Amino acid sequence: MTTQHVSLTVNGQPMEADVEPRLLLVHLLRDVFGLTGTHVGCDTSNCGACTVHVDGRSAKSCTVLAVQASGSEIRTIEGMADGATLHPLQQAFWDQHGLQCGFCTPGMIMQSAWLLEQNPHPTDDEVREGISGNLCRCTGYVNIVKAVQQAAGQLSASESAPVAAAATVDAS
Amino acid sequence: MIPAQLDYVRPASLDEALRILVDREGEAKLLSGGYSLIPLIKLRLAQPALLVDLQSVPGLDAIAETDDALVIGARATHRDIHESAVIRDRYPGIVDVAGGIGDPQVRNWGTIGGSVAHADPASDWPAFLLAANATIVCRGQGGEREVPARHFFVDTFTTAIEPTEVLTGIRIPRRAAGVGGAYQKLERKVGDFATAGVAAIVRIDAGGTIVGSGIGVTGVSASPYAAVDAESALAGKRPGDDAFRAAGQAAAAMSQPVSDVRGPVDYKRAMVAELTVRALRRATERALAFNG
Amino acid sequence: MTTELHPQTTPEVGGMGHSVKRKEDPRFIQGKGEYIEDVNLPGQLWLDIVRSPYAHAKIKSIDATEALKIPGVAAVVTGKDLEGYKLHWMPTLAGDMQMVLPVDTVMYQSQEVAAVIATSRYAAADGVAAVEVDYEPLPVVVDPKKALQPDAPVLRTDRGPDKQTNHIWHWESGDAAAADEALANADVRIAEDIYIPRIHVASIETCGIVADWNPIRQQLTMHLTTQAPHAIRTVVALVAAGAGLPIYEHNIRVKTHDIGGGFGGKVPVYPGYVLAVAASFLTGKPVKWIEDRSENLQADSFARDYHIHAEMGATKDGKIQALKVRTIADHGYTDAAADPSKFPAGLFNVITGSYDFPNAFVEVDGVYTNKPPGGVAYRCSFRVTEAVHAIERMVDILAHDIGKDPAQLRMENFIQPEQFPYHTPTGWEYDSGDYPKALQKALDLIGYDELRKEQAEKRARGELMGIGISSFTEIVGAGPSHDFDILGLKMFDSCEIRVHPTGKVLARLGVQSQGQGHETTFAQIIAEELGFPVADIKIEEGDTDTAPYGLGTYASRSTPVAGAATAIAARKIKEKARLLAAHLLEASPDDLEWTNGRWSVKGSPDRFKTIQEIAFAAYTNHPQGMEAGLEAVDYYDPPNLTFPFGSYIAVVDIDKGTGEVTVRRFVAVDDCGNIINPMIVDGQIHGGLTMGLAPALYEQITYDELGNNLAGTFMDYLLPTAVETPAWELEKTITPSPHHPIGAKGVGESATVGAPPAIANAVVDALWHLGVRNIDIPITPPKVWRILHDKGIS
Amino acid sequence: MQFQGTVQIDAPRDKVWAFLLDPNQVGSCGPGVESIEVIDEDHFRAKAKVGVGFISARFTVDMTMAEKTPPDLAVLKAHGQAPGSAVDATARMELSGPDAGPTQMDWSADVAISGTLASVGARMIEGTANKMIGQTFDCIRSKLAGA
Repeated sequence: MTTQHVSLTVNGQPMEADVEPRLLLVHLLRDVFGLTGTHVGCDTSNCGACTVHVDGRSAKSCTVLAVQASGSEIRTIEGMADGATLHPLQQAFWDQHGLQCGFCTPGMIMQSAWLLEQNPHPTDDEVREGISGNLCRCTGYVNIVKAVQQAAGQLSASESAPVAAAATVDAS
Repeated sequence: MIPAQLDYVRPASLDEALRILVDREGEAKLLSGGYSLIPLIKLRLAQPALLVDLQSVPGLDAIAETDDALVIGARATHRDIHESAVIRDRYPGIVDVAGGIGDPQVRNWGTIGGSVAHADPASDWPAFLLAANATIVCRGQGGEREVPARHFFVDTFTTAIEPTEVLTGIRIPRRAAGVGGAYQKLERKVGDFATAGVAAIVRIDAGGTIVGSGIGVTGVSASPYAAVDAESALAGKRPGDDAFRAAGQAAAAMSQPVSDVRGPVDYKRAMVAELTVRALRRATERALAFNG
Repeated sequence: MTTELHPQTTPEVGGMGHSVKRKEDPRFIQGKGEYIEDVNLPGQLWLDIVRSPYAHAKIKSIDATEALKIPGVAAVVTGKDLEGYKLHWMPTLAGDMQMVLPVDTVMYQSQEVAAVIATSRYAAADGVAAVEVDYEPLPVVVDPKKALQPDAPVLRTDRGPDKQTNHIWHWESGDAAAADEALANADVRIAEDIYIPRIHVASIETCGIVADWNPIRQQLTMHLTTQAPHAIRTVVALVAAGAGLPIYEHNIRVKTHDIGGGFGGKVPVYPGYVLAVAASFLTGKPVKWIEDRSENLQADSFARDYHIHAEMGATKDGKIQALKVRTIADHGYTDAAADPSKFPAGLFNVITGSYDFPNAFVEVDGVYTNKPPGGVAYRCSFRVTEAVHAIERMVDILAHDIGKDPAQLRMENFIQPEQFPYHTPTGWEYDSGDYPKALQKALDLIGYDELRKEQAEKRARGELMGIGISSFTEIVGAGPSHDFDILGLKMFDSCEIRVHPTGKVLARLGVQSQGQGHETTFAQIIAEELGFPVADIKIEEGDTDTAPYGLGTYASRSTPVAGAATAIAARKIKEKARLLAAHLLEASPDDLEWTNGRWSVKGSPDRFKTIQEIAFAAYTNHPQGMEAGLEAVDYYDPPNLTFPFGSYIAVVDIDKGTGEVTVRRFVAVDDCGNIINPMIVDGQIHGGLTMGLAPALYEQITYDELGNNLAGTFMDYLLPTAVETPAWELEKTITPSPHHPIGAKGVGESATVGAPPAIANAVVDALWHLGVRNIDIPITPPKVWRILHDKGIS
Repeated sequence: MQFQGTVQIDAPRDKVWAFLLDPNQVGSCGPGVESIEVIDEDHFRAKAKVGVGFISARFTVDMTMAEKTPPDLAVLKAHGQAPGSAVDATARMELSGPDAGPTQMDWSADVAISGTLASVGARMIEGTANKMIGQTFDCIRSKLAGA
């Protein structure tokens, strides 16, 4: 079994490991780095429970090899809160009852965060389309949409919305 | 679902990638966004010995219009394409395709080159590239060649690209006045592979006659196909539902669907006809509204 | 009888009726939930499972040679290995037998065939790919009707000489002769075949276990995704006893952690659990098994698969007279349903629904096929969804047949509010209800008359739009011990409350949350009863070492049963607090009255002791002769079931070109009795509606004629996304349960039960003028297109 | 899945018959066959890499000549397994035409695919199987005609 060295930044912290090239990014995060907030739900990139940001773009970490992500900046649910202060999306999911079992929630929050970075004032339909790669079995999505809208209001009001890390996608 | 063992390299240049493909022919498989390939690797339906990741190969993701073509780099993501200003301004049919592939995460990472080279029989890009008479640019160690889309999609997961070549870009004829395109697909739910998908491009002259058309169909045959009989049926006709329905019937007659979880054969044929009509309607609106 | 929502406590206390934000959420929104896959123990091994490609085959040989050469692969376990320990079969909750691993014959595609144990997840997967199994295919029986034919191969040859048939059991309810006679005399008689297809709960978290046998302590800890930890512990103890293994119930600890959705799919014992336990027992190391999605969709327990033939009779002006229902239930190769023992078809005989039927007869025959266990659960364990779908479809067909508006026909046939408690012809006593009120509220909310006008205009233009109603009656809260048990375990549930000296509370329950918000709602019940703020109350579940025995959370029974236990345990504490207060206030207990968390002397409201003061005194200043402490436990045996209800209205538009159905609007008026937390109730309904939409339009587990499961990934098992799901519109009526301590009825599965027929009725309503009477769910575009095509519309 | 077809083979009937009875000959036309091990005259085992494009699985296939009525009817049964998947097929081949050729072969094949390939690959399976069978009989035709 050959291994390759990966080094990447996870939630601002440099991290590295020697991994089998076939290791999935989600398993690197969960099993090697102990960041178990990112979940595996479907294995076939349908459910989005494993959504994280890779260089500012939301990605399904069960469909990315760890070696592919080497050199990247990763953001996971564990990197959303600022110390004891919840990210506005985390607060909004709590306020609006946007979660029940909580299993899809980290992926849903990460995808919503990316969505609001792209589109700070989405319509409800745009929110629904924006989270269409994430499945929730509990909530029926109504309160998730409300939560994303609450956070959209707060993020734009505070003008604290992070600028999309578009470095890798603006070459066109 | 756990991939079988594999090896991985990330060449820094196209030449290096090509060299690896030659050295490891039969083992190497190119990796672009990975959203089509990695699920198959996890299911162990594909077990490449070596993945050659193109992410560090520079210069493959530009989107630009030249005098005669719209050129899209192979590593442009569906989202890059969807958001490209030139495409938003001038190529609404491409916006249809790029905005409807998979889901947002897939569009963030999936690339046009990866999708086209993967050649899933239900994928979206091939339908449009066939309709548009696009060419696919392939680079080997001996140089570059352009393969017309209509000769490219050979079979299920099988294209005209050689195992030692890299798909570097797509060339779509530059849109002219009176030309419009559209893509319509039917999916069981958002993000699904198309039950059927039809791309249509029409060229309408100043007198209001269809002087050229392209119809590409996906999801209903071993590989996407150009509905040449439908194109013939449209030639010289005035745009309108009668002509579109005739074209739809012709496109449907060329399909070779199988009965499966997406529906029976006659349903899929009927959907090809229906989607052809809808795509032609929209393409016609766009053609009539575009003055170059 | 109906009341409105009036919270009795302050928002700071947060008792019933307050939308208290959930106490469990901070860990989930920060990625700090602890789900089964997050549990890792030192030295743990991974287990992965070799599965059969065939739905029915003899196993000729299993060759593990290559697998054992893979670095990290420690062992390969086969059915023959388990046979040595008598662990190759295990009992199901329905009292049937299920294979852990087959010794010679596989019975469904993707059945477990061998287990690979390895030092890592990846090595275990490689081991699975390397095990070579040689099969000899056998004839496959996929259709339960064919399974009953005399020439069908007998699938379960293990059941003894008198049971060499694919027929499992027959069950019936009601008066057949009376129903027949009433049908014969009816002016109008309708009959319909209705198939309720096989579906899968597909919680986003799959199932898993970390089994940890400690040979020194002789202690087995099962970290497990289960909705019924105590029942599972007992089953494991019984299996171990049967196998002669030294694993006894007091040394078994089931610990659930957080559960990523259950919906009934995490009630059964799966072979993977037993394999992990056996592997841990054999190796002396913790063994972890986490199902992947395909295993989940192909091998776990499934729901429904009911082939229903229903007949209904009515007078010519639409007064319904009789119902007769015959059903074939496809249970797959074993009956692993979690129904109460006396009810092999669950509570399917609630099929007379919300209507005043003078006569009814229901019969069900369970059948084996080459499929994994069927009929377990999909946010409804006890066949209520099937019953509601059938009756709501039949009522709609009757209405259309006699040309009466479906809302009007329902109003004319509802059990009226004054008829409660109402005795159904199949033996149930409905506790309370006001069906006309709920339906009228739904009609008003959606603007029914306007919609009917719009529909008429659209139909004149050739457009297809439909309006569908479902006025369902649910039956939950299993159940009273005289009738309800699973494997002999009576279906009570429990709560133990401990009040600590500083006025902080720990309560433990025998049920198990999977997202329902128990940590919040049960705290609210205690807050309501005792006046402690919700913030001061901690709820614990899912550890059999500490929680009182209970049957678990499924079939919407937590609030009706454990919620009652919680209220009554709190009331026991309140009574002891009265005695303590009397001691502190030097008053007679009879002279005290309870208001807002304090006992005070009647007529002297300033002479009082708060519950916090009393709690402190319970440990510091209790009277001589009284036990110290302030604790209580209650095991609640419900006197009856509860009967939530509601009226739903769906509006659909149909694309004539493609057959696609869009749910444009959906109004849901629910009545679940008194409400603990309105926000959580709405959330439950939103989710339930979405799990009603799903089987109505999208989800189905289909099998080809070889028994291959054609929906084995989320690529083909079509969970609705936010795009398909409409913005649900909710309203309530409140009709308390008269026999429940807090008047609550439960709400978890109401919407899943009620929604599918509203959607199906709407689609049929859109197409009725074309001669369409029924379309089986899921109503997919090809099915609709076929109708339109045949009628020359498409 | 049922498939059938007819091929015209430009070869005498006895030569076609001999070809069909020779595991090495007929086996080499099977899709993706990499090696053939003859067990006895009616049984042989093939290893085959079967797939489409870069998607493939390695099958071990046990073949049995289930029926042979010289010189016009042969029935070949195949039972193949790969990790997670299995294929069972019965191919019936009926020869007609003048002894000196050309020989007409009417064939039918009943193919059952089980496991992962059927479950996950449902949308590709029928077309792919159809093509592979067609290729197999084309191969027989061309090998005989070219011999």
